Amino acid sequence: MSESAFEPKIVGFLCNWCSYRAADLAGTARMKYEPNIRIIRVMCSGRVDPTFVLKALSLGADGVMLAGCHPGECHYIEQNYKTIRRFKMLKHTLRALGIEEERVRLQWASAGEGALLASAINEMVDQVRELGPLYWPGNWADNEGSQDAIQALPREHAEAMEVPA
Amino acid sequence: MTEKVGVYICHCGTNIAGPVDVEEVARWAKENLDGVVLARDYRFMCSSLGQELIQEDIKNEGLTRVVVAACSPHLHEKTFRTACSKIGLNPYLTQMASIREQVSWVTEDRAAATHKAKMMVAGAVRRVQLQEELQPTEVPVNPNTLVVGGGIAGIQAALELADAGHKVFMVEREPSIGGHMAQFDKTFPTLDCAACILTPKMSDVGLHENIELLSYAEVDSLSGFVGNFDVRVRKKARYIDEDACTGCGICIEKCPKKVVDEVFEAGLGYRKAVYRPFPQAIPKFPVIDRDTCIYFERGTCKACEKFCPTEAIDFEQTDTYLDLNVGNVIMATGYDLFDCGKIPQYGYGRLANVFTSLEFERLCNAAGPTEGHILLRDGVTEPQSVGIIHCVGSRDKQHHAYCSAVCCMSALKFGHLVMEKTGAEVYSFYIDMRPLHKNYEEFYDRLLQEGMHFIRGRVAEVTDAARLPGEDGKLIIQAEDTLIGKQRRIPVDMVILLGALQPRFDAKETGLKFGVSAGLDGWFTERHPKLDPVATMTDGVFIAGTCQGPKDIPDSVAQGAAAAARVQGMISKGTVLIEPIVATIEEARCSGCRICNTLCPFNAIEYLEDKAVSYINPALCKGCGTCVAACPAQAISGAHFTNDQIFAEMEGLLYDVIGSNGATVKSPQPALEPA
Amino acid sequence: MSDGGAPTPEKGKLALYWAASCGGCEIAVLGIDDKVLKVAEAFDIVLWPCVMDGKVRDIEKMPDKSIDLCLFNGAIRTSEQEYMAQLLRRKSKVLVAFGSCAAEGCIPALANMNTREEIFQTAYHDTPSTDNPDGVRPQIETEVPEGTLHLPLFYDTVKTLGQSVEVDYYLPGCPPEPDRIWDALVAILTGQLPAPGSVIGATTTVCDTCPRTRNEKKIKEFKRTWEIIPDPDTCLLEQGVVCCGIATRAGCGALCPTVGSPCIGCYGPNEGVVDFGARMMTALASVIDSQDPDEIDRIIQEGIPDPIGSFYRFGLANSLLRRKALAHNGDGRVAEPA
Amino acid sequence: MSRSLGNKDDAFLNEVIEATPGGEALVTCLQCGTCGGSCPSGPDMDHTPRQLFQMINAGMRQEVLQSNAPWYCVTCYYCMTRCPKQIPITDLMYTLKRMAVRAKLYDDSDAPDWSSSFIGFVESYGRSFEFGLATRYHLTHSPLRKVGVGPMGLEMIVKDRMPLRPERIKGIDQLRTILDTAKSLEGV
Amino acid sequence: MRYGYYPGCSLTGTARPYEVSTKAIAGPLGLTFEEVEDWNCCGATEYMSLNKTAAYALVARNLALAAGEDKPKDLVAPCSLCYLNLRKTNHYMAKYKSLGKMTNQALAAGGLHYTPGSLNVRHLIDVIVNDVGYEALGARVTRPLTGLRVAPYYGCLLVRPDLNGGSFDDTEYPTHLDRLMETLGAEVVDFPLKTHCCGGHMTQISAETAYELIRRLLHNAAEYRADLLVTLCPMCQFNLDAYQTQVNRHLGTDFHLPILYFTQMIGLAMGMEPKALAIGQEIVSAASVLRKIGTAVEVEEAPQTRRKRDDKSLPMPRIREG
Repeated sequence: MSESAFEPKIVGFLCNWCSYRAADLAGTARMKYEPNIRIIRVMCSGRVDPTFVLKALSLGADGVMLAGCHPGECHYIEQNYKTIRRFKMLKHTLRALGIEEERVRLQWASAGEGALLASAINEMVDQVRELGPLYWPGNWADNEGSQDAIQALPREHAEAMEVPA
Repeated sequence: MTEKVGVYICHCGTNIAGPVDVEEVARWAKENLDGVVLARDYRFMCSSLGQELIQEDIKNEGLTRVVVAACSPHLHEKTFRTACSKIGLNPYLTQMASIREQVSWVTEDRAAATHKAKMMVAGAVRRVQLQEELQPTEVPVNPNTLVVGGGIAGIQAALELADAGHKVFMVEREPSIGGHMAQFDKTFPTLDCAACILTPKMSDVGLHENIELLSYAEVDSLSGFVGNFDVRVRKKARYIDEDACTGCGICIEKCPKKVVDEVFEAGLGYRKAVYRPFPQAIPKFPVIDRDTCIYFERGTCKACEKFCPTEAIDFEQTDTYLDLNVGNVIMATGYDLFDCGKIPQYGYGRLANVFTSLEFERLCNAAGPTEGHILLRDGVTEPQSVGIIHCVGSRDKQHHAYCSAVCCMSALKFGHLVMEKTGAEVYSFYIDMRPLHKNYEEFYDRLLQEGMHFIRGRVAEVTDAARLPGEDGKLIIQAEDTLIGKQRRIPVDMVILLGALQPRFDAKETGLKFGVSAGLDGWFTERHPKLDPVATMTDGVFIAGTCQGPKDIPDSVAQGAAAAARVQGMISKGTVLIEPIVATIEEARCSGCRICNTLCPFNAIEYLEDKAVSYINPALCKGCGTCVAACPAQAISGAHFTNDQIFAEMEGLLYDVIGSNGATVKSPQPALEPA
Repeated sequence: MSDGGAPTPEKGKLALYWAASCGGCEIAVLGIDDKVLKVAEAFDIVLWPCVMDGKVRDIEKMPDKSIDLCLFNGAIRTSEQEYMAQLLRRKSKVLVAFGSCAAEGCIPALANMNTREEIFQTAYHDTPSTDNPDGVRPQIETEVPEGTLHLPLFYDTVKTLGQSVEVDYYLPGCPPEPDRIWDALVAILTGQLPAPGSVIGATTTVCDTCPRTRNEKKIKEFKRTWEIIPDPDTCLLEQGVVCCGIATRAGCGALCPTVGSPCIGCYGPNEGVVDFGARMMTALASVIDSQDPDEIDRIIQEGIPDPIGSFYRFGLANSLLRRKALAHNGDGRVAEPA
Repeated sequence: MSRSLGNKDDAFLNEVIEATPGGEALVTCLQCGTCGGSCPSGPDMDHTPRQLFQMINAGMRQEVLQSNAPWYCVTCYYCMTRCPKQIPITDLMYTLKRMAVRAKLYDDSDAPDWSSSFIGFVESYGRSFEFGLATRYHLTHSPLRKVGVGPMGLEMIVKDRMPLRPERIKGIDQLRTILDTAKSLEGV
Repeated sequence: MRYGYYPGCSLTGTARPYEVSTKAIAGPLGLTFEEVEDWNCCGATEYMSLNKTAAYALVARNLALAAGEDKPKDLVAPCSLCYLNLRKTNHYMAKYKSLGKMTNQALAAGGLHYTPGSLNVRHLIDVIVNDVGYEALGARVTRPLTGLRVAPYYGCLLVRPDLNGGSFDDTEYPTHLDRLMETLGAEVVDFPLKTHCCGGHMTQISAETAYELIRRLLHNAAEYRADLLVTLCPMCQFNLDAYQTQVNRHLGTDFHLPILYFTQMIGLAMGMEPKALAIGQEIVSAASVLRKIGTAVEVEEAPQTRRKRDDKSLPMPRIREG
């Protein structure tokens, strides 16, 4: 494969009140940004379970963006502070698993910050493109030659191990 | 999966159909996505014909799920939900894909746009099949309303409701209602006397049979939900028996202790330790200020008690608590004035004759400390020249980035009053003049004609360090006159600082108490900046006046009335539907670990000691899903945003990575692109 | 379980197997005490390498589905284990992933934080006790004068039984508690079973059976067990100790927290949970008592120095990400279209 | 979102922003005049800082770089501290000085020459040298004024406050290497 | 208390009295200064006018030399201009990543590296009022400066720019020097121009501009009947002291205001000999005003706090703390 052909696939979780509206605004303002992000709407960034991020990566996404209201501006008063904590905890774990910093990003974008969101998406796509594919399932897809080795066993049993009566 | 999904791709004229090959998206969805029984593209899905198209298909083809790929759900989700429910399909069985805002308007390459649209449709199709029927719950609305704050916005709201025949509880922190407006002398641009137009409304509130006025009181706690709030109000001890007091004022007269009045007189005048902020105060009962009263300080005095003709003084009084039940809450908690001392170069607090706008209002007010004479801090000398500085703390990233909206007009009003009362020269230093409303520009024109000087330039500093002839003994205002491009020094006798309007010092705490969020600048956040300006994210809690942002009296009154109208609507309807997008705890799975207990800012989660499990009150839950994401036992599920629904959407969005069967495939997307 | 007088139904066939695991599960089976006799009443044991002699080729020769119940413990870390899993799957009517290793990888799967190469390097070179001057490494095939010798292939990534073959039921625990084993056996024998693929066990978590008092939680600092002497009556987590009881399936009777030791999660996640670690991460993060990003960072970095060990001690193989990134990941990837 | 689309004038603006740490704030200038009002040498400037910013916005390169304003900057930082938009005005003044010198557009040479005399000593000795600086600079620039301040200089020497010999640091070669590298990195 | 010490060029020349008095009081106050080895000029206000990156690299060399495991974390500069340049470079290198990177690339050419933020750059007065403290200082006063009317003059660069709230005192109306002088027993005038500009390098390139700025300061201090100005910056001291005669001649004024360093004042109050503090090296002699010290001077009556019956004056605003 040629590296230039790689287009990252990024899953975005955007809160309904700020970031999703920022995406609406980016659209209304016709701000062009990279098509690599695919957005899931959640009511609050506080809904984003670390499982969602892990799931996206395990499915083969190359990056995940979480976006929500700025701290102190949450429509649910203070839930995005929980997002900060979970995000930091998750990153702590992802770091241990060898996943690069740039692949999972927390971005604040208020409803008025379409441009900010668009540029954050562009920046992230650039960074992940630079890193190359993650393709997490490839980490275990093969287990190098396991099929051959398994098939060798019954053959061996049949041949070598059978003691003539 | 046995669901029958109908997919509709909207052209939105050429908005979508231009950058996205909509026919191709529809064809692809029909051919590739499990569960899709039909996929159509149509010019305008939101038109009545478009909606009928869906309804026909539900009827004729037996669709059980509907996906509309069009604009943002914020625009038309409601439209399509309603269309489906009209024909008998539960509205929560629809899903939108925002292929206009997120695809056609933001993507340059047509192939990439078409591909992204397909993936988004795949996500919606996967998700919609797992969506469940939901029913909003209906609860009755208590017709009583709590109004917090007795400034002009709160007064307006209370009177509107009371006049319509509904019971209102008004809670006011200070001993009297009236708010900032009661401190003002005149109002712009009409120059009406503020008291003349405000006090009749205040006494209406005081006398209204439907209004129960709780002054010198604060809301202690609020719980419950729209239609049914429980409020606990703390009535601070007045040390005056309200039933016995006639409001004659002898206690005030006899009180030997005089202190600076930091609130009503803005620190510019004095009051007694037992006081009524101003003669027309509503209610009429005075308050004994425990912190300054000689009796409370030293244990002797009681002059007020000796002279009170009705034995209304009660030094033994304590704070009392009142429990109320209301259906709705209107918050009109107002603003604080910016602390002008935070900009030391303007000399406030150091240079005697630098005043704040609120101090100046009191100076001008016939009922104020100088009986309406505009005098310097010595209390004797009339100024011969006055400088007015705009934007003190406003439009300044170091303090408040926003414009305080009222200062330009205040400056004009002050200029007029100074010239009228003293004949002094008036200089106004502004960045931009913003006389924005009806008859405001005309007022500006009038002041120009009256001879007020306007210098376009933000003041650099105010100093008493004279260095040029004519500066000795004056305050010198130094600024660049930006229209000339030269630095100027204007010596004046008095400087008025138009301090910014800023959120109440305790706004954050108040917001938490009422479940109302605030923006970075600290003002309470409305539900929608344009289309829902007085509602908040908490159903049944409305905001009016300056607690939502800087505004002048007409706008505050309009918001007070608007909030009242919203409440009346709720009362008239009698019941409210509560959004079914809430979280629930499956009791059998809950181990009562109590992780979730502190997570809900709306106090929807309670711990049931007897069952040792946690419980979510659906009426209080706002559906944010934070607890759902937190539950370590995964005992909490969030309706309409379940894990499975979100996983399904994710799998659809990554269709090009994982293929149709959900298992990750190694060859990402070759078959997907049109050749 | 038939009583003496009734006619004895035809005995079922039972197999027990041991893959990548410590052997504790084998002992746990014996933990059911005299009830093991009842097991013997109900079943003929056709394979139990730990206890009795047996030959794989005998199993290979049995007709498919001729074993009624197979209790398989241990994770899959070699080709031989995977072969045995496939074989026993084919021959068994009911295959049970017995114990944490088979169910979710357990301690052996912590090896997924390393590669085969790193493990061999440690085991055959780096450890001080290793004396291996020739640098010998295990080979799959070795030619000797007598012919070719074979060793199973050692995998890079440890798998759970469920990731290798279809599993009917899971019995978690490290090891499973004897009472739960017995409950499961009864359920199997009486046919009172949940849907295939599910866990035989509770649907709530350890807190449910923990005697400690629980309150609202706000945590300012996570503590290691040696850092405090916990109050005997209060929830350990509230005292800052990372206790996995909140997320761990009930079944053990809260043995560890009862005696003052935090739950480490051996019973795996609750029903329906896809990633145990995620549940721990999100729950703990949610109750950190700070809104200051730097302080939050500090609390996490200092309090949880080893997130994998804390959150994935038993479930790494069964987690969504399964292992640490391989340096050579991407080998199997196919070019993306332009 | 590039700001420069379709505006030919922005080249100069962008150049100024690029050369100034935090310079992006320049585009948010309110034209309020706090800078010009606060400036101790404001009355001597041909354009106040605020005007220069508007001229930069208008792309008036020649006029801006010929302005005396940056050279009258006393670096008191009043403007920068008071600016309601937190524009790094003092840093922008430095930028304009550098650009003016490089473009050879500022014709009153006193100020730039004072700077370069100063820098000359720093680059030769690693330290400034007041006596040398005073004599060299004043002899070339304002011999008359030198006479005026002469007695003061003498008094400084008498009061032991003006060493007559410069001190050279040990690592002067290292310093020069660092400075040369910095200059080449900046493309000077 | 150990500190890294960056004297700067002025302290080896025009500001020798500052250096001498700083060294004189350091020991008794328990301050140990370790001079940065082979430090170079900070570039003053000049280097930046011609080269940006080189100007930061020039300063950063000093930071790199001052930083190190075994070296004190606090770097003290008595000169406000040096203090500003060191502080600003420290701050900007961290805040503007590309600047930080380029500066370090330049340093690398000289075999050096500096991690921004690894040092705390502090002004001498910060150390004295915050680390030594008013109380400890007050306890050492043996010859209170009673009767001396002092105008505390801060100048610009001690408090400005703010650098994200990193300023040592208020940017417009600092008070630490005021309080310090009060601690020494002096009578402090509320000097309105305390943070105004002394003219900076304008004395060199546009004397008229500078003379006017100097005149303003002297005029205002004289208006307030100050006996002398106390300063903490060599540039301020030099401009006000050395150019005072020029200003008088040029503008027809007649100022005679001695300009002393705060360190000299501390030394005096601690009972040190004027000569040991290099007093006498100032151009405008302080000899006559210093005679006041120790002489009994009538203390002005405290202003009436009680409000007179016929007093119509309005209360002054209450100033909120912080």
